[in-house]
Amino acid sequence: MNMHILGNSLMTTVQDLGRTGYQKYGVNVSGAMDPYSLRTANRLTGNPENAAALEMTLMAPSVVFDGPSVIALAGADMNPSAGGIPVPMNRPVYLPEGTVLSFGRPRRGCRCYMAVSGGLDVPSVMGSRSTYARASLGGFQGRTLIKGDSLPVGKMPEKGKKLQNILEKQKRKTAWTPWSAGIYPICESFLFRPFRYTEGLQYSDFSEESRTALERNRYRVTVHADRMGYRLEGEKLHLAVQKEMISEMASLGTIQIPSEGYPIVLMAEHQTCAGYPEIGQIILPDTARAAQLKPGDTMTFEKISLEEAENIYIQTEKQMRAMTAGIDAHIEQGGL
Amino acid sequence: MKQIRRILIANRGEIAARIIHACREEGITSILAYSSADKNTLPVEMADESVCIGPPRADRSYLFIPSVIGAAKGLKADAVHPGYGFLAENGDFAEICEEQGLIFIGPSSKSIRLMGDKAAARALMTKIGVPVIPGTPGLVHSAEESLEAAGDMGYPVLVKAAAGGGGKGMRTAETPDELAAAVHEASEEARKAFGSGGVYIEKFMKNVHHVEIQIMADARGHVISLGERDCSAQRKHQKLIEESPSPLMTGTLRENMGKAAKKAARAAGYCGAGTVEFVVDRQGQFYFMEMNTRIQVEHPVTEMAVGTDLVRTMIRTAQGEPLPWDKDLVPRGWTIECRINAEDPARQFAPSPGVLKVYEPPRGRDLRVDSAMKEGSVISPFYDSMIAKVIVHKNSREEAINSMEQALGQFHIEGVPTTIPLQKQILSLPAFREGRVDTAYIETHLKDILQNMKEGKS
Amino acid sequence: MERQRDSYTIRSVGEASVLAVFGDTISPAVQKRIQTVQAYAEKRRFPGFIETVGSYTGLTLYYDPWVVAQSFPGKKAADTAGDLLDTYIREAEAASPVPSRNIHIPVCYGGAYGPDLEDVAAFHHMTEDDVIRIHTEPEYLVYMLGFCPGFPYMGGMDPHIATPRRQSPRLSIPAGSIGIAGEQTGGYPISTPGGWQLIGRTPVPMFRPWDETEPTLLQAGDHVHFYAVSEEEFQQIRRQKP
Amino acid sequence: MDKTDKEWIQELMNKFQQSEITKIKIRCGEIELEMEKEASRGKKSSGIISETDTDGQEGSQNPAEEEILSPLVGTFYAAPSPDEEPFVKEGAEITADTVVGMVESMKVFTEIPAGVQGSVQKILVHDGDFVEYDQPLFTVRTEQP
Repeated sequence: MNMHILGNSLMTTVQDLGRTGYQKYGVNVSGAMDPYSLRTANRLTGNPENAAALEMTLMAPSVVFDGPSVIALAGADMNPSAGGIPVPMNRPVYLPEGTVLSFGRPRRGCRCYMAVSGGLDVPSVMGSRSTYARASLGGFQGRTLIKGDSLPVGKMPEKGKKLQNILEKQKRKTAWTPWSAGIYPICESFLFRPFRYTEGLQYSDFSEESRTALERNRYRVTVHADRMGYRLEGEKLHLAVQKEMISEMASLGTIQIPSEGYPIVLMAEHQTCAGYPEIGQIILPDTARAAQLKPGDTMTFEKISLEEAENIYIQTEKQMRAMTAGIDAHIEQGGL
Repeated sequence: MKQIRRILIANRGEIAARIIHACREEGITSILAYSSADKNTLPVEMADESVCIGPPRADRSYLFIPSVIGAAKGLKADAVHPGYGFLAENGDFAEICEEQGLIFIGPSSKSIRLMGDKAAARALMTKIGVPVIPGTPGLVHSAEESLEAAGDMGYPVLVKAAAGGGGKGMRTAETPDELAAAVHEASEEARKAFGSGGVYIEKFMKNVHHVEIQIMADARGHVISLGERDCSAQRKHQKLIEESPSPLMTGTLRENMGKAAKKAARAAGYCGAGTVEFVVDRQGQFYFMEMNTRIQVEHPVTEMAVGTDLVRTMIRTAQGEPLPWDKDLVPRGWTIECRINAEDPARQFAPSPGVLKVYEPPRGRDLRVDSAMKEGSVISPFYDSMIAKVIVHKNSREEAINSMEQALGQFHIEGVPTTIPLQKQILSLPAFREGRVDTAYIETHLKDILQNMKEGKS
Repeated sequence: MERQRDSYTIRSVGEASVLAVFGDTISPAVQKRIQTVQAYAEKRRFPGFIETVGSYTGLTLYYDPWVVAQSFPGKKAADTAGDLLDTYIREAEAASPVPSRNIHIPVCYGGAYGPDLEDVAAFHHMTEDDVIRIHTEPEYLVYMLGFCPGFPYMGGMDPHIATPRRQSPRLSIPAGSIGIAGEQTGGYPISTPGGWQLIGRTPVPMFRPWDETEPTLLQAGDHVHFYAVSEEEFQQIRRQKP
Repeated sequence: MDKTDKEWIQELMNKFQQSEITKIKIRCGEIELEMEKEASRGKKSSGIISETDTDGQEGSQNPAEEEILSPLVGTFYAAPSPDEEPFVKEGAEITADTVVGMVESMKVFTEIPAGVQGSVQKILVHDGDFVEYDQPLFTVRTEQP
């Protein structure tokens, strides 16, 4: 079975959880910017968490499958609809063959993940199907998707077949389960909570004013916000003593301060090491949340201890595992 | 050490009542999760708190993990006791409890999964030098492989599901042409009941007793044996009568089997109450069958034989407490248990749900009746059909048998057929009285036993 | 999480990585030590170990806090990872150092291929040929790969041609460009934005994703020699390589 | 005997147990059921098994009022997400398909269909409350047919 891209889109790529083990060759992990949403969408279709799915940014393409399919949408709500009727988020949805799934303006969030039961069966490069467009690596021909592309879909797993059997019987052609799943709602009151960070490599080299400025000010996401990083605008930050940096490690969620003073938050396709001083490390669960911010949205920051950061990571993982077991139990139980 | 104050009990019937008793004695709040079919049952009245978690169908209540965990979290339980059956040996459930900060009163999910895969457990036992019943090292994947393996072992053979248990997913094959059907049926039954149909093949052991060793281990890996239970009086792998000690037992055999059981428990990194099942032949040679990573239905036999409370000990070891004994315990006197089920021997022991119009259990010293029934209680069609367990403890086997016959005689139940008449017959068999009942005896002599029963011989 | 040792310190960077820093000066000895510890660690992975990445003066260990916390109960994952990295470093001291490879790279300097050669020469008040001679003379040491797939950070450049980064980075640098920034020199295996001074270009592909075991021309610890080639030779070499 | 047969028998036994009937004999297809008990001093519910009597639920309901019971045990949510309006408010007109709330456990949110036509009279639980299976969540004034 194949998935056909019918419409244009802003920035749609094939992503999974990224390729690990190659950073020593300068190849970054890449992968979904909001991995929790990708994992949720995959689990909702009975896929393994690391199956390849679509990451769709701001303007999503309409798609059609040339066979019956079970899909799930998680992350940003982009007003999905099938054959004219609205389709819900965060739950398994059965699309009869030929049903066109289309999207509108995003109501909330910036990146939506569409998983299909069986996963997108594009070739794996260096252990991952994740697209790293800058090096034309992985995904579909190493690039963003355009109208007319058609991608192979893998063999549907057992759980996917079970879902299809249940949903096919419903009177509505495009059918979905009465249950949905997710560890956090992408809504204003949750999305714009402060972004928590731990001390960066050069935190103590920054001036006292800069360190308090980061905590007190709102920073706006500029249009230069893509899979490599989010450039922010707001109160400038400076080292106490200006010095040329030796290139050091840089990782997902690092808050870098180039000489101009405006912060950059490193995202999935960041360079594996860079030469700018680092004031903070946004915790990974909040870096995933940051991926749902659009240009023009504002960020506030809150410093926390390493111990708190670790606890939050582990709590979030526990919630994901509870959700996964919950989804599997509902699928096993006949989906109702 | 982790303090337990509130336990959610994810089970029903007599084991639920049993755990509620243990909670009372430990000063712990008992919270019973029940299905709407069990709303008016005794345990719901006994528990400190109770919560309805689903409709009668077990797969939407007692077996539906989100509802059990949802109830435990909602009512702020800090531990979950799974009892036996339902989720007791579900590795996923134990793992989710561990991850969601709920103390699972039982072994770790790793031990459950290891021992839950019967084929993997056998391989582990062979590795650590515990004798196993001759059989295929792992699962069989093709007809040729099964035929060849069965041919080497010699018929009859027993086809067993790796994920099987409680007599489910098992078929015997007397001859090569019966093998294919046996493999198919066992695999299908296991796939439906446990979600996985992998099967392996074991030699069908003749003239052997089913002897299981009760072990208890604490979080520091300290393991002791609490003696054996002989459960040979069974029909289609369903136990009817259990006793401790076993008529076959000698001091050295008990020591050797105890050592093997403790070795198995340590290899599985075991914590809590567990049972290692063996078959023992006439020459006193024993072979590992499987390990049950739960409190067993017949645990009261050991409790009265060695004088302890296994359920309370389970709760304490789950809080990290060390074992209260440092030496193995040995059964004293003689203990016998009969499981009274609502089954109609005249209709191939079909479970017979119904209402207990009359329910008057026997009373007396050295006599214990574990049950959750009272007059008017309903034996529901949705779950097992157990009414009660009668346990007697006397100085000698002779006295114990007579005392059990007397107790069964006084047990007055009306409204549903029971297994009491059958058990009375078995107790009166010369073979039973002389301790010669092996695992096949009841099955092969069933026609005569039922005939005598009809003529009201007992 | 901090571990102070006489020749290195270990600290957490975020909740999912720990970094060992071996002093604050770039030196071949430190590079060889990092390379040896990395090789040693990659052969003794613990549950939750994801990967290690070397840099000029440090070695980063990425781990999954959930898996580490589960596999080493009763201890903070950051402490476990820090202690394990500490153990790798101490045990690697007894291990034999990893041998280095020699790589020769042809470069066509200046003109369209090296747009900033003129600025660099002007900055140091010397001719473009002087810069080329000084750049091709030494044996360079690849300290690490970073910035983008296959991009080598090399040391051993003659300080006489050290030049600060451009004030604002170019949005697109052609693949194969060779550049200078501060005291470092390196090559761009793919076209990407960057702030380095571009002095030439090589026809040899520095990134080869089709080869999973050796996806890059250079690796940390390699000894590199640049040699100048004419534009014709540049085209001729480019045609040989796929 | 498949699951629906079992459900039917279970229903019948529960009702027989709470009713004043002392003896009942039923044959349906190949299922034969005979039940008998003394006139137990059981519950005082009316002599006949009333249609709206759900699982021995014998509250003082007038016929024009129905209850929506929770289909699951878990946490009740009155709105699709923290920022949005509740699914229904008191007085709202609803049909059988209207979603009136959600019950969550283990991060899976199951919608609660009204299952009855009418208008929401009273909302008996708050957002975030823990609810049992079969626990009344709403009372609905049903349309007079």
